[in-house]
Amino acid sequence: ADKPVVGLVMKSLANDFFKNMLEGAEAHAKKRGDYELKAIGMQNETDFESQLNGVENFITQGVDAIVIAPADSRAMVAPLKKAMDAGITVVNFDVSLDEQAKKDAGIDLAFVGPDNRGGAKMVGEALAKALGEGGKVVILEGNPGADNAAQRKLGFEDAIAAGKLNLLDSRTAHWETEEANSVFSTMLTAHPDIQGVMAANDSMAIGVVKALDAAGRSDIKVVGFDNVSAVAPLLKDGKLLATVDQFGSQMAADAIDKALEVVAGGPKLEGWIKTNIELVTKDNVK
Amino acid sequence: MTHSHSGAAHRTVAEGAHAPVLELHDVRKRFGGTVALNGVTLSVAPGEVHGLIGENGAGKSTLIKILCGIVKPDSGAIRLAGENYEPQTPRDAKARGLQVVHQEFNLLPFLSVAENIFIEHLPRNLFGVVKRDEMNAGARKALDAIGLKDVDVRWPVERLGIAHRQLVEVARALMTDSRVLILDEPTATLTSRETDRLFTIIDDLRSRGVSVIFVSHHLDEIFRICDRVTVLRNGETVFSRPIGETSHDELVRGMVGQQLQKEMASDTISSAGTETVLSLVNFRHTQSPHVDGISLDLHRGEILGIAGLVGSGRTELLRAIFAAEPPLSGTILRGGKPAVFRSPREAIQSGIGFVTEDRKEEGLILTMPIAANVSLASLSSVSRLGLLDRTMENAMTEKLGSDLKLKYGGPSKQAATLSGGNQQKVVLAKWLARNPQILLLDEPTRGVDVGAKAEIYALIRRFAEKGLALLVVSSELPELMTLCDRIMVMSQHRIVGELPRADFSEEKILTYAYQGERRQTGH
Amino acid sequence: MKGMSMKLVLRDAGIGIALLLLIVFFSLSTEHFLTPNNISNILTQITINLILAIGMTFVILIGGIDLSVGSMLAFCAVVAGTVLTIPDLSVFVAVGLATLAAIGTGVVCGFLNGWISAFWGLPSFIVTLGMLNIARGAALQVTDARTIYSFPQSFNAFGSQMVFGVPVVFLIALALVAVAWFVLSKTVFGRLLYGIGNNEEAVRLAGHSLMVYKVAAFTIAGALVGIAAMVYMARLNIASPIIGIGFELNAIAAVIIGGTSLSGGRGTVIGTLLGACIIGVLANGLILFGLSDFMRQMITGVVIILAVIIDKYRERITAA
Amino acid sequence: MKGMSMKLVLRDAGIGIALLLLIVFFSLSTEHFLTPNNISNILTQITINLILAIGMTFVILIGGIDLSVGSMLAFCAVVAGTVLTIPDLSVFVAVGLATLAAIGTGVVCGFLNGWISAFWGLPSFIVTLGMLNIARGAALQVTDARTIYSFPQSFNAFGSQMVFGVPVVFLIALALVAVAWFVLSKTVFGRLLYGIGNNEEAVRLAGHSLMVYKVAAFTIAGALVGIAAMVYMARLNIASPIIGIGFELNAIAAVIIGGTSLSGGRGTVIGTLLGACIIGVLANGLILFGLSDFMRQMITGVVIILAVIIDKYRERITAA
Ligand SMILES: Nc1ncnc2c1ncn2[C@@H]1O[C@H](COP(=O)(O)OP(=O)(O)OP(=O)(O)O)[C@@H](O)[C@H]1O
Ligand SMILES: Nc1ncnc2c1ncn2[C@@H]1O[C@H](COP(=O)(O)OP(=O)(O)OP(=O)(O)O)[C@@H](O)[C@H]1O
Ligand SMILES: [Mg+2]
Ligand SMILES: [Mg+2]
Repeated sequence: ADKPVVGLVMKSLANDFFKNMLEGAEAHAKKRGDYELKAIGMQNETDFESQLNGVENFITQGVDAIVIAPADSRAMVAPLKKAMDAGITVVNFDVSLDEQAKKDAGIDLAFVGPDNRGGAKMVGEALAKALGEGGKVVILEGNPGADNAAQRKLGFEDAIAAGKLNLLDSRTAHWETEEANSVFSTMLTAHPDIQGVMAANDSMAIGVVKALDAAGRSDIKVVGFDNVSAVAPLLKDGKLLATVDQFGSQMAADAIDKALEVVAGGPKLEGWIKTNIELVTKDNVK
Repeated sequence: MTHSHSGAAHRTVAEGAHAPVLELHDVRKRFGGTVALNGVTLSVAPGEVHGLIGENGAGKSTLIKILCGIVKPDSGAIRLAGENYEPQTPRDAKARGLQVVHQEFNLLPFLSVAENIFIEHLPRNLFGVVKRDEMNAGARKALDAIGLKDVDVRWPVERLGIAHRQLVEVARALMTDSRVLILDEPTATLTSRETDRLFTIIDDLRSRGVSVIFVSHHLDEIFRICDRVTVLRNGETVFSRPIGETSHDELVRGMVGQQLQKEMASDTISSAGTETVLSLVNFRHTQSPHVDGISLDLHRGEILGIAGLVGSGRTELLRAIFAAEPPLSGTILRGGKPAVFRSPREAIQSGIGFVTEDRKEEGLILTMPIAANVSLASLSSVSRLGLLDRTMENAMTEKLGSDLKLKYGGPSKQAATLSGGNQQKVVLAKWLARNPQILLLDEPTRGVDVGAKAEIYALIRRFAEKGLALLVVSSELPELMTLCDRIMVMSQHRIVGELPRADFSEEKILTYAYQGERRQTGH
Repeated sequence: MKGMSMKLVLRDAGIGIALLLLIVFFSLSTEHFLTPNNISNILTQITINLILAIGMTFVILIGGIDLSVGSMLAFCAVVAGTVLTIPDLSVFVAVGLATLAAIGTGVVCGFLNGWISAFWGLPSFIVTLGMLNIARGAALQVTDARTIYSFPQSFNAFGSQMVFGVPVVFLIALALVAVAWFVLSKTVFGRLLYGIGNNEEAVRLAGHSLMVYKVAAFTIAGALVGIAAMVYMARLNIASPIIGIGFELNAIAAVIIGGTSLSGGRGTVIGTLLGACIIGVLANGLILFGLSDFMRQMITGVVIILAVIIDKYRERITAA
Repeated sequence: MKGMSMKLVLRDAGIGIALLLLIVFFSLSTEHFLTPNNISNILTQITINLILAIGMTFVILIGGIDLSVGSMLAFCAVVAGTVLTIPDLSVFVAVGLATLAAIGTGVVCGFLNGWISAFWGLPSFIVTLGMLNIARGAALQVTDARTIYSFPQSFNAFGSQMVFGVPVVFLIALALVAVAWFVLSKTVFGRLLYGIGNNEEAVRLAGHSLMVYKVAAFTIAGALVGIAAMVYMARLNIASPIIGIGFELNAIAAVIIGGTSLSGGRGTVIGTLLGACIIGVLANGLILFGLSDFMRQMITGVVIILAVIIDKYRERITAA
């Protein structure tokens, strides 16, 4: 028969993280050579509807497996149920679907992915260690309402509690470099005594580092998340203390492997198959 | 001049001892520094046709805007049917029985003629659904009544020419029964046929006791239709008297404060040369139904008139020559050499100017300063290296302004603040500023007062003497007969007759004009 | 009105031609495009944009614009979602109240949009830009940026119901198109909206109150946002404060591709329907066609422009 | 033009009053607002929006709109970024070429916007909506969605340079305001742009080619996007294909808050400067004021509306 078809649904292809993920998956497909990969992304991360449309289109095309990084942990449950009802193998990766929503829909789905909260806690703790107890920090949040933004913020808060840091302010910059730059420089005006910054992704961390450059402040420590390639020089220069690598390129490939196992008649997947995360600092940056 | 006195029969009725329906006492209004009304007193009896005349900028339109609730007076008292009258919105005015046809059009271009006519009260059923059949039938009747038979009421108004639009406006005002009907220069764009019909309607209204305020710059019309006339000058009432007790000369003196110059007389010597500056050979535009198109010759220094009924295709001819719309076929010879104009720009570069009939839509940039309007077609002569020289621009405006006797607050005032007739002069100034060799004029004195008209005639003639060739479209036959060296008559997009100056007469022109029409419609 | 409606039919047909070309192209070039399943997908996918675009048609016809529909969608949804998840209500009552809440919220926001712009004579662009921020902030504030879910099962199921293979939510949208068409073309109210878009001064001089009609147009748009919010919730089974970002551009695009003039006074809701179809077919077809996302985005831009060019081209040749 | 310019000055003063009120409020209510440091922050923060808004003023004055500036910013930036990171070029050459590339890219996109809308007589809203997608897709395609960085050190430093406490990039923007003001109010070209915005038919019949001026307005807007892209890169030291999302709305808001009429023909670039200041002061001041993000977004919406209401109110009382 034909090779099995895997539909890969991502949040957005328009950033390094997901781009790495896609390239990882494509390389994987080439290497294995025993399945056909179809991938789609969305215009922006809050465009739940178009991800839903993507899932529906895959059901229409009758793919064998759908591997999805859900844009919203609850909205995607119903269409995925529809896919499962249509006999399609579904694997959830990157962001976990909401447990309650899954239970409500009566489905049981495994999750292949990293621990966003744990990762944020890890990088937060690196900052805490550098500052010591009582260090004054601010958080730059991701898009309010986005699951990974919420998870990362919780992780930062965990680290703050554990390290007995002092949280001065927490604001969103919607994942964006320019907004982070503006918002942070204003926060710095309001709180000149800031000692550390936790940015929920590296794009925002870059904006923060630039604001510090412009203000001539080299005493403030910054941590980010994602380990995009643009932060490598910042890590080397010590302008960025640490970031977290979730190995996105590996993640999609792993999830596809799992899906193909099931398609080939393997046992149903269960629970949380955690993928690797790693703290990246000056010492281990490539 | 002779005047037909068709209104005479009604005069005795109208002058009965009725209490006035509308009374204005010492109404004043200023716009910033400009005094528009400086004490107007006026009284209109029921069933009276009241003429309101005055120079451009005398304040007629402002007075009307006050009456219909668009502009609030600074002081003065107005009484309507014996009660105090202070309309806040046009709605109030309508509720009190006042209907107005404004000088500037207020139509909805993409809606149908019928919807435009019924816009005040669209016939509706209980659910607010428009009764379309009833509306179309009503509109048809209304248009027939004012003689607009060749217009389909379902057409969007944007398809109509300017005269037809004017008639639609009139039809709309006639839809509601009103106590007072105000017509601000309704005849400025009409030919005599439509004007006659409008007067029949006014006569009918008068006999039903409706009062009509009628503004016009055509004094013969005032004498034909009005029972009483009020003259405004500089925003003040000069006098107000029964039509029978005044004369043409007295009205003119009242308006301009002096005797009219000789230019109105029609015995000037032709300055037409023999050199042909513009010829059309089988010239056709997209609307023209005839394969052979139009052929004519225009000579240096000549004033060639084009007469015709509304819709005979005169405007379209001028627009096609000017390449405002790309022509279809045929040849233009410019100074003997074939020329192709693909855009107004090219026409202008070859020395042609075009005064359009619709100054609001096509002629003026109302919200910009007068000077900017005057210099619009000759910006290169008031600029250096692309930089505007405001001093030069103002000087040019002031010079042309005084040539044309423009009444204005200053070159930097918005064109919108000018009275209708003065706006028309600005359009003329825009083209004269270029010193063109050929000037196409479409209704050049639309809304221009008697005095200014004389000045414009003199000016046109002065330019003709200097060699300017003019092609003049006008719906006023006296205007053509005064100005032109030669008149061509158009009907159904064809030239149906040509008259040298010696043969000018209204009868001959109208015979040609109607002849074409009869041939077409088989009457 | 035969001449005019003929012209309008032709006008709609113009954009219809573009739609037809797209459909033919995708049918030939992709395998699954013309399957019943995919067609019902497309219909579902255009539903929300179509409902928003109907309301936008009213606003654009009077020469206004509404940039706040995306944010209002989120605000309506979270308010309705809160109502829908009140415990111990029967499904009927909960859904009824939620619908009222969604439409009510939309009506209030729309009314404010209309009233502020009409009363102060402000450009609706700026007023609704303000509302865009206000509604989004309010949606985030009332939910504290949390997603609302756990709606009644039968409500969730309703979002994917089909009748003869046609999604019920699309039928709702179609019914709204029919009502809007009727209101705009047959009633006095509708004709006056066109009138205001044509020449608002003329309508005022004819003795009508502009305020009433302007406020009404924005309020209708708001009510439709409320309905769209309910459809969104039924379809995605969540109400989140961050949904709807950028939806206003899609709705406006549907209206304008559908031939409605941005300066008002000209256009039909049937055109809007076709415009929404073009956008939906394009999004669906390009995915099936298997283009990369970035190419897809570029081609979308090109096709949007081509669609209106085709319409213009047809207009030019039929005029000649 | 004295009367008109007096009126325009007053008109600008109107929105200036709103700005002044904001400044006074934040100075009294927050500690750090009026410090030199914060002022230079604000100036830096408004620079990009201001540059985009200057170009937008040209487009809006002729009655158009440009929705593509945000995407074009990304496209210009990634093209310039690619040039800037060519190895083995001297800094001067690299920066020079990159600037040319950025402006060139902007000019091409702007030209296309203008030409397509003018030649086909299409609403610029839809053409630039198409370009929004095309430029974004192209930016993603050429970079394969990756961020470009590692610019020359001196270039990066330039973005945060100050002269007497004023950011150099802001001075550049201010110079552009001055040039735009001169072009719009003193030249024949500017006069005709206003004319087209007011009555395009009258301008055409006076023998001017509409095409030339319309295309020019969009091309100028494109060139300014290119400059803004260079400023962005100098400030943030990256060029990413996803920057600039939603920047068009901010730029349009600055223009309209600044008193330029969305239907064209009326407005000044000085107004635009004030409009951009209002937006910047608001964003900065509300954070200093310590409002939560969501409240801040709501208040931003309210203040945008209030600013234009204040302007209208002043107009009403000065007219009476
Ligand atoms: N909105 C306005 N702002 C400033 N001045 C105005 C305004 N409207 C009218 N005016 C001025 O008021 C005076 C009277 O104008 P009005 O339009 O009433 O004249 P009119 O008698 O109707 O002239 P015409 O015969 O040319 O139509 C003119 O000087 C005109 O410039
Ligand atoms: N856009 C159009 N579509 C259809 N018919 C039109 C259009 N424009 C003009 N017409 C018709 O063409 C004919 C000629 O119109 P034109 O305006 O040239 O006449 P005119 O002699 O100048 O009369 P007017 O006094 O109305 O200007 C008229 O019957 C008019 O109704
Ligand atoms: Mg007048
Ligand atoms: Mg004519």
